[in-house]
Order: sequence, then C-alpha cells, then structure tokens
Amino acid sequence: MNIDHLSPYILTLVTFAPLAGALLLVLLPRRDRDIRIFSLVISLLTFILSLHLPVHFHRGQPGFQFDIDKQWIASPNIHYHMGIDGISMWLVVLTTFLTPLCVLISWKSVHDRVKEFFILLLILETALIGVFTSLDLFLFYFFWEATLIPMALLIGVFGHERKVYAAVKFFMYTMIASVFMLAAILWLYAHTSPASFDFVEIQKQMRAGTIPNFPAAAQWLFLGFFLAFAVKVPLFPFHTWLPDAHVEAPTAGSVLLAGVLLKMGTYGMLRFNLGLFPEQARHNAPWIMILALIGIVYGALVAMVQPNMKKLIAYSSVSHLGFVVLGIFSFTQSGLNGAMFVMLAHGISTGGLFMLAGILHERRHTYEISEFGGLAAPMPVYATSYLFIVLASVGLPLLNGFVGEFLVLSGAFRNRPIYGIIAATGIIWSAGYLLWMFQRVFYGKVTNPVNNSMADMIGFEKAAVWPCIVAALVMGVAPILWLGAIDPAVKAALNSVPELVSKVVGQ
Amino acid sequence: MISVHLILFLAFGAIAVAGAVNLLVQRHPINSALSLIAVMAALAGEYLLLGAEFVAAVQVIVYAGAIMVLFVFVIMLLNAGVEEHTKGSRVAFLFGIPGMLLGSLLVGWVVLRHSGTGSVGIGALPGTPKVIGNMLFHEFLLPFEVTSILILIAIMGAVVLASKPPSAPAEKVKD
Amino acid sequence: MTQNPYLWLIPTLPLAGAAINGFLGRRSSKTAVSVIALTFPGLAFVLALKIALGFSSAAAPYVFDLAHWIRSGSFSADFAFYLDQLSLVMLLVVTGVGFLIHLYSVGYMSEDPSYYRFFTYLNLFMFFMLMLVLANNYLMMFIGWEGVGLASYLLIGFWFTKDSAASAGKKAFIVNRIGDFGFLIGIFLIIQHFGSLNFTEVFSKVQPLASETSSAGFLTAIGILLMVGACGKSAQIPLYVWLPDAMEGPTPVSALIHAATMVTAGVYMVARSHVIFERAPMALTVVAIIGSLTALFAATIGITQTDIKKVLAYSTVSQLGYMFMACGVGAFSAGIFHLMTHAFFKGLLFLGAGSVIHAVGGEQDMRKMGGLKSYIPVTFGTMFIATLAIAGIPPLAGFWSKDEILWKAYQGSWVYWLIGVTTAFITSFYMFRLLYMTFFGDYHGIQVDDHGRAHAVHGHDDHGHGDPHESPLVMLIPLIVLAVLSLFGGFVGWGNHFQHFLEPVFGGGETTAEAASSLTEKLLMGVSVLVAAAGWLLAYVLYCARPELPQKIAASLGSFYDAVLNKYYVDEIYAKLFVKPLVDGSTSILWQGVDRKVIDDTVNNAADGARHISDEVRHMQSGNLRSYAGWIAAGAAVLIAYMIWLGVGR
Amino acid sequence: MTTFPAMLVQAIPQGEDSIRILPVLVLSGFGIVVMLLDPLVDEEKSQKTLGVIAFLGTLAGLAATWYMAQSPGLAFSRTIRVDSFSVFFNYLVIAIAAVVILSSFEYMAVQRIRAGEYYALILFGVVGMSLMSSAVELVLIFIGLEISSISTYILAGFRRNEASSSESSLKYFLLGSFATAFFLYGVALMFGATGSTNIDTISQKLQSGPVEVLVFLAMALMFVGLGFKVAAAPFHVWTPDVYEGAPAPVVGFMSTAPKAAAFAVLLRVVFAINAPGRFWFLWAAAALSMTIGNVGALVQNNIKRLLAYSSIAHAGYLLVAFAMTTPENSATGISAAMFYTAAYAAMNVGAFAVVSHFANAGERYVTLEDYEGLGRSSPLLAATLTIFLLSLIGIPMTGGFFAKFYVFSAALRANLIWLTLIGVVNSAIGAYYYLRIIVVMYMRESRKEVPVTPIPFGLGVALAISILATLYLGILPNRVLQVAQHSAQNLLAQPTQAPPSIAETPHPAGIPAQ
Amino acid sequence: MVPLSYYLVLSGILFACGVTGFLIKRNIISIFMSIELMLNGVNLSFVAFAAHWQLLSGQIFVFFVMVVAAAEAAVGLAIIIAVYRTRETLNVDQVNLLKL
Repeated sequence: MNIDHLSPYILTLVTFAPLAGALLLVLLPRRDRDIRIFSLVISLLTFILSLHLPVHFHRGQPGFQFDIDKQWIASPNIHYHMGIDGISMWLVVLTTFLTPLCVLISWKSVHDRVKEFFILLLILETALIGVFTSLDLFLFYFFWEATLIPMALLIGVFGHERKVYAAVKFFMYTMIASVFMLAAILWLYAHTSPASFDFVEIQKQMRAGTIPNFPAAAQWLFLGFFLAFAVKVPLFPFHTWLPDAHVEAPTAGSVLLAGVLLKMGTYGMLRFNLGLFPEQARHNAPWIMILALIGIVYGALVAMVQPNMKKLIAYSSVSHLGFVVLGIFSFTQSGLNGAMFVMLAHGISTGGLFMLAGILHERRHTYEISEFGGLAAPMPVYATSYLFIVLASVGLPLLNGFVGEFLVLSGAFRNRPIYGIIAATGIIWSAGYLLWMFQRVFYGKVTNPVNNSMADMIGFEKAAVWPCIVAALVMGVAPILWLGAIDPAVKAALNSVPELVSKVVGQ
Repeated sequence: MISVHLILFLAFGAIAVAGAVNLLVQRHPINSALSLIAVMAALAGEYLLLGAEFVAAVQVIVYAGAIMVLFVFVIMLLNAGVEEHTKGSRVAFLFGIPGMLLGSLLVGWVVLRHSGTGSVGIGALPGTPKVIGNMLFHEFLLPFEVTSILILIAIMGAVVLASKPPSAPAEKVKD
Repeated sequence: MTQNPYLWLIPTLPLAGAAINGFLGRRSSKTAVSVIALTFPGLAFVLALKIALGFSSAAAPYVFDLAHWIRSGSFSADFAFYLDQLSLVMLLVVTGVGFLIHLYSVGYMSEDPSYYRFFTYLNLFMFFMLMLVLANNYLMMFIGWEGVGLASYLLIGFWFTKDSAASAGKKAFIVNRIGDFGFLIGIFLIIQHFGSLNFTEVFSKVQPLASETSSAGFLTAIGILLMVGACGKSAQIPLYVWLPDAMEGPTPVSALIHAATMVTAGVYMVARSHVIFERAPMALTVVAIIGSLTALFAATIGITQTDIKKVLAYSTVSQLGYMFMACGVGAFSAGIFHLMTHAFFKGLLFLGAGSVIHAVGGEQDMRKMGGLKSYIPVTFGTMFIATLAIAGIPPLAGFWSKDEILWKAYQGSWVYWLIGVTTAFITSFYMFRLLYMTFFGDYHGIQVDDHGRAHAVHGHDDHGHGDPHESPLVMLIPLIVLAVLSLFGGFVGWGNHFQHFLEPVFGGGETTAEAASSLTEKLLMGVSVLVAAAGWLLAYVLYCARPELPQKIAASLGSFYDAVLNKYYVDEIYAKLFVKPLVDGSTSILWQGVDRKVIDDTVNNAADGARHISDEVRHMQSGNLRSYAGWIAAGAAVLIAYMIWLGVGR
Repeated sequence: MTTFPAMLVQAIPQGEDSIRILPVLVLSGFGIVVMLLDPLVDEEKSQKTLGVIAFLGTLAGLAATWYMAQSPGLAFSRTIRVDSFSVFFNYLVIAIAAVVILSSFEYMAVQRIRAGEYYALILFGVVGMSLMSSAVELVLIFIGLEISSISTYILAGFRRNEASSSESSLKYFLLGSFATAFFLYGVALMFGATGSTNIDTISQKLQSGPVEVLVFLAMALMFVGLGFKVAAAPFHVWTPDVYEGAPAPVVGFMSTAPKAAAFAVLLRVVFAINAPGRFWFLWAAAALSMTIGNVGALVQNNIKRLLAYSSIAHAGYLLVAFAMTTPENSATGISAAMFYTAAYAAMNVGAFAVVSHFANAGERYVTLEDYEGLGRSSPLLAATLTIFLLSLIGIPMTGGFFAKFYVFSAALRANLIWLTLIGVVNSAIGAYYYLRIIVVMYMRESRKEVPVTPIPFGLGVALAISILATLYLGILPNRVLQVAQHSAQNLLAQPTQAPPSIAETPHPAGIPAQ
Repeated sequence: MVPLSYYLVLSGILFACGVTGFLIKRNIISIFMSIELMLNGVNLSFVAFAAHWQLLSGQIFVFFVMVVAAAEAAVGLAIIIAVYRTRETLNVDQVNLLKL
C-alpha cells in the first residue's frame, strides 16, 4: 500500500516542500504575478501533503508516529529525527493551513520586492513546520533559530514606520532568551551517555536517572528552556516585543507570528519543560501559573484601551496565550487538552483578525480605531466576517474559542479553584475589549467621509478570510475531531509526570 | 673573597645598567643610541666572561656596529630633534617607572630565590666559531636557513615601505 | 413514552431558516424572506405540538443523543436533548409565542431596509433558545445561554447606526457575560464534584446527598453561582441594568427576547436545577431575596417612567423577580406557571406597545400620546386584556399564577408575601397608568407627517397620513391570539393541574401545600385582588380623573422622585464605580505605567546601557601607542605576578 | 674531527627531512619567483600574472602539504614534527592565503598597489606560519613567528599614501615586537629552567621533575607574546587600530592566518607542554576577550573596526576551549579550538573579501552608512555578506554555529558552567552588531551615492569558496571535526621516550667549569 | 665564580629598562631602541643559561635573536620613514589618527 511507502518520508516532504519552493522561486524571473501564483501553488501543495498526517494518524495511540530517524552528524551525535504525535500534528497542519491564506492576503498588499517576500514566507513555513516535527533537540534548536531571520526580515523589510526598531527588538529578545535554551541543550548533550540530542533518548536516560548530577542542574536547565519559551509565548512580563512586532509587521507576518510563532513557545513548554523536567515543571507551576494569570487579565485590560487595532489584537494574544500556559501547568487532562485546543483556535481566529485588520490597512493605511466607525454600512460582508471572527475569539460556544477556554478553565479550576476563577474573568474582559472595538469600528454613523467610499472585501480577501471562519465553526461544533488525536498524546505527556497520575485520574 | 670574575661582572654590569638608564633619561635620540651602543659593548664583555667569545664578537660587529649604525643613520636622515613632553608622558613616568622597577625587583627576587643556585666560572662554555658553526649546520640547520627568508622579507619590506608611494588610486567606474 | 426521533429537528429548523436567510436573504425578495422566516419556526411549533399531544405525563424524561461534542479524558459533553414536562412547557411557549411574534414582525419590519437580517437574527435566536430549553447537560444549556445572548446583542443593536442601540447591545452582552462567568464557575464546581454535566447523572448523584441546612457546602456554592448566571440573563439585581437599555431594539425583539422567552431562561435554569437548590436552602433564600427585592425595586421605577417600552421593561424585571421569588420559596411549578402566563400577557403588552408606537409614528413617550383608544380599538382592546391579566384581575391568566406565587410565598415567609402584594399593587397602578396615559384623555401627539424621521429612527411603516391608525392584520392576529391566551391561559392552573403536570419534574416536594388550610388561601386571594383593584383605582384617579395631581405629588416628593425617575442613578453609580476606574486604570497605570514605563523602558534602558558601556570600552582605544603598551605591560605585570604567586605557592 | 666538506655533506638534509618541510620549500620557491618576475612584467599586467602565479603557488603548497602528510614524523633533528595537527594548520593557513590572493586581484588594481611584493610577502608570511604550525622547537617557532609578523607588519603598511595605513603598520610593528620580546624572554627562561627549547623535552622534564618558579614565569611571558598575537584581552588593544588602517584583504589575511598559526603554537605550548597554572589565566582571558570584543563592537560605525572587535570576541570564544585541565577534556578542547579556527577563517576571510570589494578606491566606503540599501543595489553581494554575518552570529547550519557549539559543549563537559553562560550571553549580545549590518543593508534606503561594481571573477571564486566552506562546516562538520579530534590525540600523545638530540648533550669538547 | 642568578638579575634589569623605555619615550626611534634593549637583556640570559647547562644551543639562539633584531631594525626603520613621510613627525603621541 502506497501509504506505507509514503509515511516514513511524509514529514520530510511536508517540512521541506516550502523550502524547495523557495529555492525554485529564486530562479523564477521577477514577474510578480507568476511568483504569487507559484507560491500559492506551493503552499497549497504543502497543505494537501500535510493532510496526509491527520488522515493516516493512528488516533488513540500515544507516542510518535511517521517518525524517521537517521544519523546526520556522527559527532556531535546529531540525528535527523522527526516524528509527530497528536500535539505537534495539529500545529503542523495549522501552519500549512495558514500559509496559503498568508499568500492570498499578501496578493495585492505586497507590491515591492515581491519575490523576496514570498521566498521569505516559504522559508519561514519550512522553519515553523520543522520546529514542530523535529524530535532531535539540535534539529529543534536549528529550526527554532531559523524562524528568526525570515520573520525579522519580513518585519524589517516589509513592515511599516518603525519597522527596524520592531525587527531588531524581536530578534534580540528572542535571540538572547534562546541562548539559554542552547546552553541547557548543550549541558544535556554533554552529560548524557551516550551523548545524544534525541528527545526520546534523553527522556529515557532522564527517567533511568543515568545522567550525572541531573537533579542538581535540572532546575537551571528547566529555567533555561522556560525562559526561551516564555519570551516566545510571550508570557508576562516578557511580552513587550509582541505589540511592536505586530504593529510594524506586514499582514502575513502578523498572521504567522500570532498564528504559529507564539505557539512555538507553548509547544516547547508542553514538549520539553514537561517532557524532560516533570519534577521541576511541577515545582515551578505555581508561579508560572500566576504569571499566566497576570498575563490573562493584564493583557485583556491593556488590550481594552488600545487605540490601535493591531496593538489591541496583539495584547489579546498575550491574554489568550496566558490561557494556554495556565492549561499546560495545571497538569490536568482537561487543562492540557484545552491548552492545545486554544493554541489551534487562537491560531485560526487571531490569524483571521490580523488578516481583517490588514484589509482595513490596505484601504486606509492606518490601524487607528478612531479613524473608522460605522463601517458596517459601507462594507457589510466585511463587517459580518469580522463579527464572526470576533465572536470566535470572544469564546462563543459552537465556535472554536469556547472549547479550549472551557477545558483550560476547568483544568485550572481543578488544580487550584482560585486560579480557575481569576482566569474565568477573562471571558468577561475579552467580550469587553473585542465588542467595544467592534462597536467603535463598525457601528454608529460613518464619521469619516472617506470611509463611505471604502470597497467591501474582494475575491482574494474572501478566499483568505473565509477559510478561517469555516475552520472556526467546524472546530467549535466538532472539536472531537481534534481532541481525538490530542487526548492520548496529552495523556502520555502527563504520564511522564509520574506522581501526578493520581491527580489526573477522573479528568 | 671577591674574585676577579665577580669584579669584572659587576663592572660590565654597572656600565650596562648605566647605559640603559641613560637611554631612558636622554631626550635626544642620538644620545640614546650612543648609550645603547655602550650597553651592547658592556654586554659583549659579559659574554666574554661567560666564554661566548664568538657571540661577543658578533655582538660588537653586527649589533653594535651594523644595526646601531642603521639607527644613527635614520636619526640623521629624519634629523629627529629633542623629544618634547606631552600629556601622556607624565602619566607614563608616574606609573611606568615605578611599575617597571617593581616588576623587575619582583622578577629579580624570584630569580634569586628560586632559580638554580648554580654559579658559573670564567669561560664556562667556550663558544668557538668552529663548534658554533658545526651546530648551526647540524641541529639548527633549518632555523639557520629559514632566517634567510626572514632577511629577504626584511629587505623587501624596507624597499617597499621606504620607496616613494605611487600616485593616489583611481575611483572604480560604476556601471 | 413515544420516541421522538425528530426532536432534534425542533432547534435545527430555525437554524436552517437563519442560514438560508443569512446567505440568500440579501438577494431575495421580502416575501421570500418572510416565507422562509415563518415556515421554519412554524414547523418547529407544529412539531412541538405533535410531541406535546403524544406526551404522557407519567413518562420518564426522554433523552435523545445526537452527537459527541467534547471528549477530554473521562469528561464528556455531547449534543443531546432532554425532554420532560418542564422543557415541554418551555418548548411550547418558545415556539408558540415565538412564531406569533415572527408573524407580527412581518408587518412591523416590512419597511426596514435590512429586513432579511432581522429575520436571520430572529431565527437564530429561536435556535439557541430551543437549544437552551432542550439541553441535556449544563454545557449545552450554556451554548444556548450564550447563544441567546448573542442573538439579543445582535437584535438590540439591530439599528446599529444609532450609537445608543449599539452601546445597549454591547452592554447587554457584557453584563450577561458577567452572569455567565458565575454560571461557568458553577459548572466547574459541578464537574469537580460529579465529574459530569448531564442532568440525569448530576441529579441522580445529588439526590442522595443531605440537605445543607446547617452549613453552606458546595451545593450552596453551586446554587448561588448558578443564580449569578440567572441574574445576568433574567435581569435581576444587581445585573438588571441592561434590560431597560435593551428597549433600543425593535419592539418585536423586546416582546420575544426581553419579555416572553430569553429573560425567563434564568428562571428555567433555576427550576431545572431544583434538585440542587432544594438541598441548598441558603442558596434558595438568596434566590428568594434577590427575586423579591428586584420585584419591588423595579416596580417602583416603573411608576415614574414615561417611555412606554421602559415601563414595560421595568415591569418585566419586576415580574421576573416574582418568578424568582417563587423558586426561592421552593414553588418551582408556580414560578414556571407565572413564566408561561407572563409570556402571554407581557408579549401581548409589548406587541401592543409596538402597535401603538407604530400608530403614532415612532413616538414612545406616553406624554405625547393619549386618547388613542378611538383610533386603534383592537390594540386598545387587547392591551386592556393584557393589563387586566398582569394586574392580576381574576379570572385572567395573571391572576392564577400570581396568586399561586403569593400563596406559596406566604407559606415561605409573610415578608415575601408582603413584598409580593405591595409589588402587585404597584404593578397594577403603573400598568393602568400606562393604559390611561396612552389610550384615554385626548391626543397630545404632533400630527406626525415627518415619516422620514420615523423611518430613519425605527423604520417601521405607517401609511402616510397624519392621524394615528390601526396596524395591519398581520400584526393584529398575534395580538388577538395572545389576548385569548391571556384571557384563558390561566385556567390550566385550576385545581393545580399545572402543578400536577410538572410533578414528575419537581416531585411531591410541594404537595405539602395541599395540607395547609384553604381558608387562608382564599383570604389571601381576596387581598391580592383588592390590592390590584386599588392600584387600578389610584391610576384612574391620578391619570384620568385628576390629571394635574401627579405633578403636584412629584413636586412634593422632590428629590426622592428624581431618584426614582432616574432609576436610582444605578447606571451612573456603576459607571463611576466600575467602568471608569477600569478604563482609566488600564490606560494610565497598566498600559502607560507598567507596560511603557516599567517593562519596555527597562528593556530599552538595558540596550542603551550596553551602548553606553560600549562607548566606555572604546575609550580604552585612546589611539595612543604608549597607552596601548601600558595596557599590555599592565596585563603582563598582573599575569606575571599571578603566575609567580602560583609558582611560589607550591 | 670532521672536515668542512664532510660537514657540508652532513648538512644536506635527508630526503625525508626535505619532504617534511615541502610546503615551506614550495611556497618560498614561488615567493622568490614572484619577486624575480616583478621587475620583468610591466606595471599593468603585473597585477594579474603575479597574482595568478602566487595563487598557483598556494595550490602547489596545498599539494605539497598533502604530499608531506604522507610521511609523518620528526625532521631536522626534532625541530619539525609532521603530524595531522601540523598538517591541519598547514592546510588551513595555505588555503586562507589562496582565498585572500584570489580576492586581492581586483583590490590591487583599484588601489594601485605594487603587486609583486604584496604577493611575495603573503607567500613568505605563509611560510612562517606553516613553520609555526609544524615546529616543535621554540626557537624555530620564534623565527616562524617573526617571519609571519614582519610580513604582516609590512602588508599592513601597504596603502602607503594613506597616513592611516602607515600608522597602523607602525603600531602593529612596535607593539608586535614589544610583545615578541616578552615571548622571547619567556623562551629564554624556559630554556633556563629546563635546559631545552624542544617542546617534547620540556614536557618530559616538567612531567618528571618538580616544576620550579622559573617555569611559571616563563609561561607567563610566553602567554603575553602569544596572547598578543591571537588578540586576546588584555593584549588585544592593537587590533582595532591596525585592522582599521590596514588594507582590507590584508586584514582578512592577518585576522585569520597568523591567528590560526598563533593558536597552533598556543595549543602546543598549552597542551603539549601541559603548561602549569594556566587555567584561571585562560579563563579570565577568554571571558575578558569575549566581553570587551562584543561590547566594544556595539557602537562601531567603521565596518573594518567593527569586525576587528568581533575578531577579539571570537578569540575569546576560542580561548574558552583552552580552559581545559584533564586530558580527555583537553582532547575535546583542542579539537573544538581547531574547528573554530577553521570556521572563523572561512567566514572572516569571506566577510573581508566583500568589504574589500565594496571599499573601492582609497577604501572610501567602509562605514555602515555606505552599506545602506545594499540589499537593493546589489542583492548578491548583500546576500553573501549576510551569510558570513549569520555565521559570525552563530546561526545554525553555518560553520560559526558549530564552532561555538563545540567550544561550549566542551566547556560544559568540563563543567565550566559560568564561562559557558558568559559565552552564550556574549554571543547573543554579539548578534546585535552583526544584525545591525544586515538591518542597514536590507531595511534602510541608501542616502548617498555609493558605486557598486559587479563582482569580478577572482573575487567571485573567493566568495564562492568561503561560502561553500562556511556552509560545509555548518552542515557536514563531521570530517573536519574527526581530523581535529585525531590531531588532538596526536598532540596529546607525544612520544615520551625520544632519543635526546645532540643539542641537549653537553658539548664533547666542553671544558669543565673551574 | 659568579652566581648564575646575578646574570639573570642583570638581564632582568635590562629587560625592565627596555619596557620602561617603551612606555616613557616619545620619539619613535627611541622607543624602538628600547625594544633592542629588551632583546639584549634576553640575549644575556640565553648566554648565561647556556653556560649554566653547558649547552651551546643557548649561544646559537643569540645569533638568531640578532638576525631577527636586524630584520626588525630594517623593517622598523623603513616603517618609521614611511610614517615620517605622511605625518612629518616622530613623536608617537601625535601618531593617533586611528582611535576609539
């Protein structure tokens, strides 16, 4: 059966298809239209390829699937080890799903250096997928760093007024944080015997307790990893790079940044902080959860008063990602399932929001909310789509936002009721800032005459935004499709925390 | 009792140190150069005491002779005048001299206390031209040959640097 | 009982309607839209009736499992429907009244430019409301719960070009969210203690538990939290503030959502969870107190309002308070009974009000009306019936339910009864005040000819001539039907039929009521009737016989009157207490303060600091060769000293 | 008593011996050829022809190295050792020279520099370096050091009508000979302490007998000299000025090749001799260099000066690998250091090749402002430079990453947690100023008219080689690393029982001291 | 009989003088001469040690040092001339175009 032929290589294919596309793109002549079409085709191809994963994924079976493990470098003992479980699979699909939409939304909005733009976009996609598929710490770190450059360039070259500041801030923030992770990785490599970067191998040795003075160092290693991830998430108080990066980034950049890049952090926490240092994860959970709570409330409150649409969405991301972290460190089945689901949901809905914001910017070249008002009259379709996405991220039942938040909250509540309660206020705040923004932008009379003549969504924009809406709806109505794969993986992740198993039972 | 050897050593040493100090305090390069020659001559004497007659000879002929002549020549060529004081120099005096004295005292103390307590007599190791040449062409063949390259470079460098520079380079054409 | 495999169709049909109208409505004609919009809820109603007919009272709750929704570990919540007497009653009310109001809207909204949008929302509302009442577990109930919130948000803000409307919608949604927050926490508690949200499972686990009479346990907590949710949805103190503003929406919306169905969801939820409440007396007390206070409080405000819809709004709040009071004293069936009758007459009142507004070209201020009964007799007639009903004049619907509640309240505590009776008095007073101000005396309204404004503001039609005029037939039919229901709907309560019908749900817990002497009951009944009559009389005196008196009284009352007129300044207080501090605090402290000043500046300062140090380091490179030599010599000295120290040390 | 002819006969080196210095012979041969041809070919053509000859010379040198590698062993009465260690560094320095020569073609023409001496000096310099890397005799090392130094002193002053050039030459020369004097004094004391200048013998002596203070003193002094050569703090002060003033290709050359050779010597001195009491000094030097280099570079606007600071920083990273004590750690440390030199050479030579091309006549365009908008005006050049910069930052898949990676993992294996942390934090800070260049190239629009000429053939080849090397070391570092590890073994496992050379036996006719 | 250490101290003093000279002299040529002084100091210790160990190699080294010194002298003086040509000064404190 050809599936069995394909399965070992599918991850490699999915990961490197965009890169191959980018390389071909280098050779293509600078005819913008062809370049756009070509990159759209590539990204769609990648998406279709990636659908192979959920289709042939053995649900209910924990552990990594489709894995491929070949030695790459003998010394250091680096393996080309890729594999996915229910957790990473959906993130991969999320990435491949969002990229074509990014191509579409950039169709008209990018006129200058189109070629470079799409090359960077595709390279970025490869790097992102790689982060989620690689099981070798070295490989992981490579892809992790590799996401930096294209993203920084996307912001810095194709961004808006203060693009350079934002790009450098983004790069340095993440760079400085991730070197600590590198140090931790190196420590692990230096102290494992046989020396290895392999996640599974290290986990084995860690469990067997054969790593010399691991207990002493574990706390520091945990922090090393955690810092890198916390900055990426971004967890309060490491979040200040996010609003700047978002405001300055081009639409596609924002979409991938919010949709996928942030998930790298939470994914890392889930995979490595829990997977490798369960003990420390548990001991540090309280303050981490408190940071997450601060993030939820703080992000929401600050978002509420932002005069700039993109900044508002950025802060809302801080708030939503707070939910994810909270769920992860609640160490409950629901919490982790919820965290995973929020990641996906946030990817879709915030991605959609950024696209919609981009559509406005396209027409008015500003994100200032005060510039708009009463838009529902001139652009009804746009308004409706916007409302839909807004409701999704407000967490309305039957839309994707709700399921995740509900699970996270119930998990957090189970772990520490007060945390659950504080976090639950988030549903009030989110309704507050999003609906207020919606009202200021779309309701009331058209104050600024320019807005009367604003065109409604055009074909590309619909093609880019509506898939998000559909996805939001499907995820809200049939979350079971996703949870089916996530649940066992999460259970496995939790079981790597032996003394918590009892706690998990029943949830 | 104080041997002749020691007296000679002290005498030459005194001259050498005096010359060295004079090199420092003299403000005109020529004087410094002459005092340096004195130092070298004195050292030649020390070499003789140690039996390195050939070395002593070379010291006088090549070092004091050729090299220092080169110095004097350049001084004359550029008619370097008395060196004037500048702000940096005072700092150098304040820290440099005491620092160096301290350093040399430290080193000297160490040497006195910790180095091999052996002592050497007059002409302890006669370094006649013959034996020296013998060694140069056996154990030290390679270094010896290689020095030729060193000298080659030196000549070339001197030629390049001292010769008159060419006209200013031309701007590349932008096409 | 008979299987109802098509039960799931009941909520789905309106959804289908909404979908069709939503996607195609923009391009299709008004008639097509109205056909769609009417057919699907209509079919739902028919199905509901069919089920009701095939429904045997003895039947155990019927659960229809449709599909999985959330599965996480051992926790699961599915799309499943739960049909028992209680949900059947709600089902009939929602579909029935809902359909009538749809019918009414066809006339009322006929001139509105975005006609299809209205019916899309309306059908959507039906869908969520039915989900709510048919839910098999709390989470699915929550779906409907939030969904109806959404629908009301959309419908209140239907005329979104009006800022007040948009704000009202937002306010409604957010205030509801605050309630939902409580509800959600309650749900978490339930999960934590019962590991499930299915009604059957939860209740069966609750049954054996002892009543928390002595101390407040988690049941009490759950109860109170659920009540918080109910307060939000059913506009009880302190979360009632959104309902009056909600009158910004089109009148049919007010009738359907903010009178007949949605706002009663809270009552339904409390009744649904009666098993929990019965074991948490403290929670019940809370419910009762909130209910009674709200009833009285809102009624007093109702006296002074001059906007016809605002009066009805406050009266709704107060009536809902009644229902909660009933639940609070454990008379769940009475509460539900009142819920049903209230749906009839309050729906009727709103529709009537709509018809009036429609008649006078969009005017809502009663002081600009008067003497309309000659112009619009049918409206007057039906509204008169409704007024009688709500005032509790026998034998109309309101009388039975209100009397039932008062009697049960009396059994609970005489205080409740007293409040109830007072409220009844006030209610009948302001209702008749409304009636007199609107229909009697002579017409103070301007001869409306600037229909343009009328259209712009409300967009309902009135055929272009000056005098007030009767509404079209399509609007009158619902009025008449509801009037009939208000007249005779109460008789189902005759001899506690209704209560017995609901017994399988609420159990015999209330049959104790039978034990009490029926003499007192009769006595109290008399009192309440008298009170109602008194209210009527007072209203007659003040607003028909001696119209000049009210001003005097108002003047004499002075500031107290102002306070009541301004709804006790509650909105202002909330704004000052919560909204403003939140916004200002977030802006100045969190955003500009913490985010900009503290965090971001720290980062930037760190960068600048590094640059500054770098500048210092550069000055190591003075360019002076001797200083370089100095560095080298110094380094050498340190190194030599260190090495010698090492060497000597050993 | 042998006769003089007999002596001459004896003096003629045996076949083996001459093979083991074949690169030296070949290179000096070519150097001389270039010198001799210089007057013959006319000014215009001389640039190219001589350059090509010099390039061929380096190729021949590589071939010679390969041939030499076939017969490992000692030569010239144990002053030379041919083992994979020396072969490694021979290859490295000659390859660097080759690339630099390629990238100099255009520069020569543009700057009107006398080609003959230039190429000859490079070749002779390489001779010195190859001697440094294969000599096991301190005096020979000293001479090699002097050869390479003096040739670079001269090269630094090659832009002779630029005051800055001659100044840099002067500073380099004076400070250089100052430092060399220290080194020499160290050698003398070492000789005094052990009675030998042969590294093997010294290490044996040190292992066998008690280590006296004199040795420590000697070590200190030698460190001063070598520290200066590798630009390690606090002996780095000369670097920025000299690099700024010297011709760009020369900087590319002298920031890599002599450094590599000096590191080779340092490795021998530190590990082969197993220098006593070195740990904390090296630790401090590493930390200091990293920090000073990176911090100093943050605000630089002249790209050459910026890269000078960066080279200080990289010397610091490299020194981290030296702070090893136990033998097994030393092995990893040595291999890491060797890999680092190679990787650093690849990326830095490339970077300077770009700089020297872009600098244009009289090195007008060497500030960051000049690089504004390069990404638009010359995408290829910008992309190339970007690759080298990313490698210098240490982004994975580039040689720079693995270089840092090996060094730091070696350090961690030796439990140098703090040093590693200082290192990684530094490399993060360092990212900033490299990023600045990228930012300037891509994210800013050019404000002034900067001529960008197409990349000529020679330079193109040079860049291609450097890029390939950088990426090769970044993607398949294995082979190079294996070589490095093997040579590390060689370096550590010195023949303990070597027959004492005549140089150490008392002279037969020695007159007993009276 | 003179103790070896005397010779060493002497050479040390000379070396130190050389270093000091390098630091305090301002005329480039004088500075250069200080370097020569340092080398001389080194030479002395070479010869002394040679005598101490009875190893001629010590004396051989002196030759090499001298050669190196000669070479350095040639190059150095050439450089000095080049500098003088561009800057018309021999005062090292004024040769500071390159800084910071």
